[in-house]
Amino acid sequence: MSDLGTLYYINVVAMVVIGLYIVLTKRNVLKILIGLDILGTGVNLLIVVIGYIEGGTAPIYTAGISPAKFVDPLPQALVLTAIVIDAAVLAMAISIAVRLYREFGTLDVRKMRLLKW
Amino acid sequence: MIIEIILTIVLIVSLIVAAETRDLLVAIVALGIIGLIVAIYFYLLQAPDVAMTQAVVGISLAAAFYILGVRRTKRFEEE
Amino acid sequence: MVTIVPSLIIASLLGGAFVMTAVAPFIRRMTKYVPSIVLLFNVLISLRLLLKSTNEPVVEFIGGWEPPYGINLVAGPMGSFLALIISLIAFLISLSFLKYEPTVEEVKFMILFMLSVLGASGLVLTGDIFNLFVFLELMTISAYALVAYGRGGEGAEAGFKYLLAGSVAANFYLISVILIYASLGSLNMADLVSRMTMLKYGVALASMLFLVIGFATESELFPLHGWAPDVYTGAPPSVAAFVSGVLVSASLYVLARFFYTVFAELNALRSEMFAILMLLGVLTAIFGETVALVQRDYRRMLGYSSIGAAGMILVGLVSEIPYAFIGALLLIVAHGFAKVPLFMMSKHLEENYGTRDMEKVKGAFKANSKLAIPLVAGSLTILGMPPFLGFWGKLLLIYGLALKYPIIALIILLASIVEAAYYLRMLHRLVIQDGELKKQIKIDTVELVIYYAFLALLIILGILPMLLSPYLAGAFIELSNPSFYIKVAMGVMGG
Amino acid sequence: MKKLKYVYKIAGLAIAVLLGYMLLQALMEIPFGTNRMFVAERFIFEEPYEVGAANTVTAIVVNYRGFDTLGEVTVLFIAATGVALLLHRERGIRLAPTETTLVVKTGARVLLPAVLLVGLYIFVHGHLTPGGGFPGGVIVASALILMYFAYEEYVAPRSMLHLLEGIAGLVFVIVGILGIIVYGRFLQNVFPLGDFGRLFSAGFIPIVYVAIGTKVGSELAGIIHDMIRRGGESE
Repeated sequence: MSDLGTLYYINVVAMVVIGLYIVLTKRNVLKILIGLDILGTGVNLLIVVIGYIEGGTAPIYTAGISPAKFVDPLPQALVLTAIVIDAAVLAMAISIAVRLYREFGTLDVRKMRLLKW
Repeated sequence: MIIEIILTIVLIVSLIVAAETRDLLVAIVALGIIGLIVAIYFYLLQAPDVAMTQAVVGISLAAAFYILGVRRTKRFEEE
Repeated sequence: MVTIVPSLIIASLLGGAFVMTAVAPFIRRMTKYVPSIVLLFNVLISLRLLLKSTNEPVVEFIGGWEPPYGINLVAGPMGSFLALIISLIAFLISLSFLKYEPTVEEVKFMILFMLSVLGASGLVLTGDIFNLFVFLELMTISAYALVAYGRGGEGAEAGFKYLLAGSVAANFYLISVILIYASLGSLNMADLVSRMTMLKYGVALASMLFLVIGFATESELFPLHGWAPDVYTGAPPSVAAFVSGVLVSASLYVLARFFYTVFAELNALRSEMFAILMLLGVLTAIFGETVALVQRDYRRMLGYSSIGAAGMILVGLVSEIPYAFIGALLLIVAHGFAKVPLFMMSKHLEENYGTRDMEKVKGAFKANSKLAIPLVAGSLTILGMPPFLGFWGKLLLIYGLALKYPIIALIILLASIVEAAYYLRMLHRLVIQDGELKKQIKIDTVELVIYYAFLALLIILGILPMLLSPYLAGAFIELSNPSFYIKVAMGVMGG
Repeated sequence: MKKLKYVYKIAGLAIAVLLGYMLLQALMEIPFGTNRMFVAERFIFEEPYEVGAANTVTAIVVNYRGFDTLGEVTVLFIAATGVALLLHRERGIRLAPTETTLVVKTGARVLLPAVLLVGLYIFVHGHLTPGGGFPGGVIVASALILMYFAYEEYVAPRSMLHLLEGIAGLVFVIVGILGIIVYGRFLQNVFPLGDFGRLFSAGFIPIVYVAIGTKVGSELAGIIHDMIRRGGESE
């Protein structure tokens, strides 16, 4: 376990924890979505960190670089998918938030009580 | 290593700002900084494709969505 | 000649959705037929796959890359059985689109409905854990929009809650996937089975816990069910039925698939997790059925009843007893089929009386025997009365459980009795009791067709459950016998 | 009431920290920076012969795991459709019409082709350089945002966007079905691999990336359009 790895893991865990904290405790719809975004970004970072190999190079064939030094390309492919999915969820969430604001005149989830929890 | 330590500190500060500010636009800017730092991490971790997608989709596009959302609703969190 | 492969289900739904988008601005009227045609095609394809599944199950290597390198779709007995049920429910729901001249929004609604079906079908067929994440997102993201399309604030609120719970759950599942990949370097379920022993204890525990939290949320298990009652109340009726009958069942399947097949080699941890899941299931059943007892809102009552049913199904799925497992599968079918007419009937209450409060609509269906028959039949199915399919489900579930866990069997039996109490009370209010309401409800033929089609299916399968038995037994073998699954998924058998 | 709020906050924080601790515990058992590739080895070493793209990530995204990408494209399609579905009831004028000067308008007109070209370049060269369909599509869509900033009366041709996204999606599906027809397997490559490192190489990757780029571009343009305009006009 190198120090660099610990540092990256701390980054990941900080993002996951704060993201979850925002989602669980904040009352503003858009703020909750920001928390969700932070959580998702943290997970994405984790995926790329997992694929890194010390001293590796980007997995693109270029003259003078041996493919034996490539970092793991598969997690990178997965992250590309995950980033786009996060953006799609965000777009959908924002439009739901806009509708919530129109229906309730507020973004505070405490004041939306048509349906009991 | 030094770069990563500085970035980690900035990231954690931005996380706290994003969590605690009542001004949503400030939170969005903080989120943008977080996204940017993560994009730099992606670049450092030898993932240029991901860094590019993160910069374009994860930062710019997400910020655009948030700002459009804020403009159609409210900028400040209620007490 | 195109060979019958599972991806045809995916491709036809996608193609249909894209065609609808492209032509909708120009010839909107024709688009309403697309979902029904495509879904009927899917019913036929999945029926064909199911018939082949016991002898020579079809496995497709997408892109021609064999596992573990590529993604495979596995149409074993389990996957194709669920795919058939999903297509069938979706096809019958899609018939209800035929009655309108669709507006721009209704076209979009149909497209999203098809894509949600696509997600659910892919979820039960895929043999790759990351691909499963993609299909999970497909299924749930389109469901968020469908739910939020419900009327006024209720719909938007329910959609938001669902989105929140669903996205956090999906992220947890993704953490679990990446922890597994980080240790084992592979994403294919069949390939992972034998490598699982290389998993370190902490990693295995964390990935299992994140998986359980994620999918317990998706399958509305207590105490993570927070989104579910609201979705069942706020969503459009057909969507509520779809979420209850299809999305939840598909999520429950994923839990079973992981803990039976993928984690099969991690015996000690796995049996602890089975105990936790069993406990969750029992708690969910108790909680759902008790809370349903005090509901006055027709749809909220059905919603809590769905939560209770999810608990019962989970108990059966994770019990490792063949009878109980098969009973749970039958309950998935019975519950999915019966809840669609029941949920869709709430529309008549809302449209004709402006409320769903059962105290205020006493005798609502008394003068409408055409509606009362499917209502009574659907309720009796859920109660587990013969000659409906639900009878066999409940019977096998409780009998199977009694063999090994008599106390749990007793609890499930008690929960069923509570269930009977409130369903009978509901029937009494709506069908038997005299109210001031004597209104003749206008019913669309298409809706009647849907109700009676489900009714017919429930009776036919209830009288002839042996039609399903080879596939149900096959499903249990496929799940509980990893070496069989590996053979199927790697294409050694048939394919 | 105030006390309750703190209880709630602390409980939320406790759950978050607990889950984070669990994750950290698991991560401590996963050494950082070591090579643990199993499946990926083949992707790296065999890819030039099997897929023929210089960019290994692209080869995985579009070919080995093309099915995921099809799903990903569909997720974005769902988002575009869902946003349009949910925001349709808002009738009225465009949100925040912009007052712009001649400089901005001229600038936009000059920049527009350049932005479109950059986007196009990125998604056409996806199999050779970093980037690909998604970033390329986003850049194409940003051209539309530019138009919105510059011209207050600008309205995107929504039906054309729908047609484009539908057709682009169909191209992807048809490429997949060609695989079924020829080999009985969805998304199997039926196009020649060509010379390694050239523009027209790597089988169906350029075709699929152009389809993805077009689709992503038109979808995001649609989403932005639906969010900025209050969706009043009929289509």
